[in-house]
Amino acid sequence: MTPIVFPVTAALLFAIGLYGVLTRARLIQRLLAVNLMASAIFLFLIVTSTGGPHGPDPVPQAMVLTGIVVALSTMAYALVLIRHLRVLTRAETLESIVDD
Amino acid sequence: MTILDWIALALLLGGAGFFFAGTIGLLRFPDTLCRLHAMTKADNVGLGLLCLGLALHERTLSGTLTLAFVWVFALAASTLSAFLIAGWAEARSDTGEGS
Amino acid sequence: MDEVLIGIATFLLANLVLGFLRLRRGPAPADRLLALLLFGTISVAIVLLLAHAQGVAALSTVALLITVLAAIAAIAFTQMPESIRGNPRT
Amino acid sequence: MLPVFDTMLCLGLLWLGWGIVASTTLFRGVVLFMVFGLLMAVTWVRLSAPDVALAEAVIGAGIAGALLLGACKAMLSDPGTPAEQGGPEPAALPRLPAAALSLLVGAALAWLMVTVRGGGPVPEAVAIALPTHFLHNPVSVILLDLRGYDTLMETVVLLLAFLGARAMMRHSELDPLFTPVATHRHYTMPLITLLTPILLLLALHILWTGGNAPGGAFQAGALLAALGVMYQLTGHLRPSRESGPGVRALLVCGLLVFSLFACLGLTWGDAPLTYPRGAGYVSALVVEIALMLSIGTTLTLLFAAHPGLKPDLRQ
Repeated sequence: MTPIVFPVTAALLFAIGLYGVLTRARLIQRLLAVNLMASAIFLFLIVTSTGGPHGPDPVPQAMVLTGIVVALSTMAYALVLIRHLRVLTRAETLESIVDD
Repeated sequence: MTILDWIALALLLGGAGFFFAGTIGLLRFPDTLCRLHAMTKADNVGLGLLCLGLALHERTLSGTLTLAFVWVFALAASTLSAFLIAGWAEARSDTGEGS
Repeated sequence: MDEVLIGIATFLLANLVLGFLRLRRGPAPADRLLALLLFGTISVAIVLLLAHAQGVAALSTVALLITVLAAIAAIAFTQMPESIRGNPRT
Repeated sequence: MLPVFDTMLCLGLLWLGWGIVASTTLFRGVVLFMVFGLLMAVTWVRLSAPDVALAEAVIGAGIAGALLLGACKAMLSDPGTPAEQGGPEPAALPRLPAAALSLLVGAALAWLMVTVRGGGPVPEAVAIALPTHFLHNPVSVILLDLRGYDTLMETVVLLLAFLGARAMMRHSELDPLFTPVATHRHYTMPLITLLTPILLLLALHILWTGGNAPGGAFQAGALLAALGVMYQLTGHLRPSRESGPGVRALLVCGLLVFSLFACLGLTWGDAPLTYPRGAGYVSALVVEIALMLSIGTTLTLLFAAHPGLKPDLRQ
């Protein structure tokens, strides 16, 4: 059985990431917070995969592997979008565009 | 516990000691270059001792080779990083005071 | 012996957590990067110890990958512009 | 001793997570995020998930850090209007309600996650397929065979992300990041010379053993991308606005080979994405090599944020 600290940590990390997404206005920092939430979910999935009587369950591990690569490509794309937005509007938050 | 195991244990503990020294150096030294000096040296010695200890503990060829590679690459990477960071910090005379 | 390996790994992890203080204090950007380098080396050591304690040889490859890629951060960092110090966004 | 280790690891993760969210400056957040990646790799090792640990070591400790530092550099090189500089960041939402909401969600999730955490049996289909499968690494079996659709769709997502970035780039005048300082070449050349064969060998090793031991196309592809990132950082590869036919072929070869293989499955089996009898290992290897090349190229170009790359031979 996996120690209880890992699922609790996953939940708290998700909450921290959510707090970041809600309160940070700068887009890159919001992106970091979203990635934090993704890591929390990965942690939870791996926790569910371990500790079984017949060794680790490979399905969640494969899903996390896919998820990591997808999260990286999403982050790269989001960074390109943020740079583009900045060149076009000189803004680093979405709100400042809406206000204009 | 054979004699080799005891030697391995001593090496492992020595490695951990060097790591501790590196961390203390990073925390206590007054400016960037001193800290750089502390951690690039102490940590790599620590890692080397640790790898040696683990190799003695493990005693397989492939495991020993992997450990040797880990140490050699760690040396190469930290040499380069230390030079680059020192150059960067010095070019900006950015050695630790101020904000 | 495995218990000893885990014990040393715990000690190294404590070192890493101690190093967070430098990460927090800074003051210069180079100091934060130094802390990152230290964490890289310590993580490699922890991964090696855990790999041997768990007896999974493939986990040593993880340590190998971390060391091989450790230089990327420093190379990317040194290409930062000079304005990094005075700029509020650093 | 292990409980102490686990607790410290988790506290470290939480502390870093909070640091990332609360960091006042971008650079601080980015460095903390890179440390977070390292600690995540340690966590995967602790939880005995070697495949995930390999991927995290390459991506979290290598590529993601370089990407974010690049974004940091872009922000710094273009500091914005004077009015923007130094002004406090406006909060998107009031802090108190946001904290309350997050805590509520966190508590609910904690309850949920603790209740369903682990220990269940391996799903029946997996348990039946694993012992007789031609691949011996369970994760590779899932990725390439049992849930091949996931992998197929993932290559589509990767390609879409790159096409999106490419479409943006064609209509804007962003300067390439990372034009290296000339003096650094004396330092970086030896490392590049040392690391090129090593990284290529490691990628092939991870790919080759991926069928039977932890590793596979993802990790190998990410490692190739890390090599590409290193070449860009040291100025051996420069972003260009044109992509040659070779680059285009590399980009789509993973998706193409995998789709072709999925269709061919109908000729030798009853369903798409099945492996031919007797030649299963060889065909899995072909698919993996194509996937590795595609993943590597796509991630490299996503880092460049340009449609193509051209070698720079000035030494």
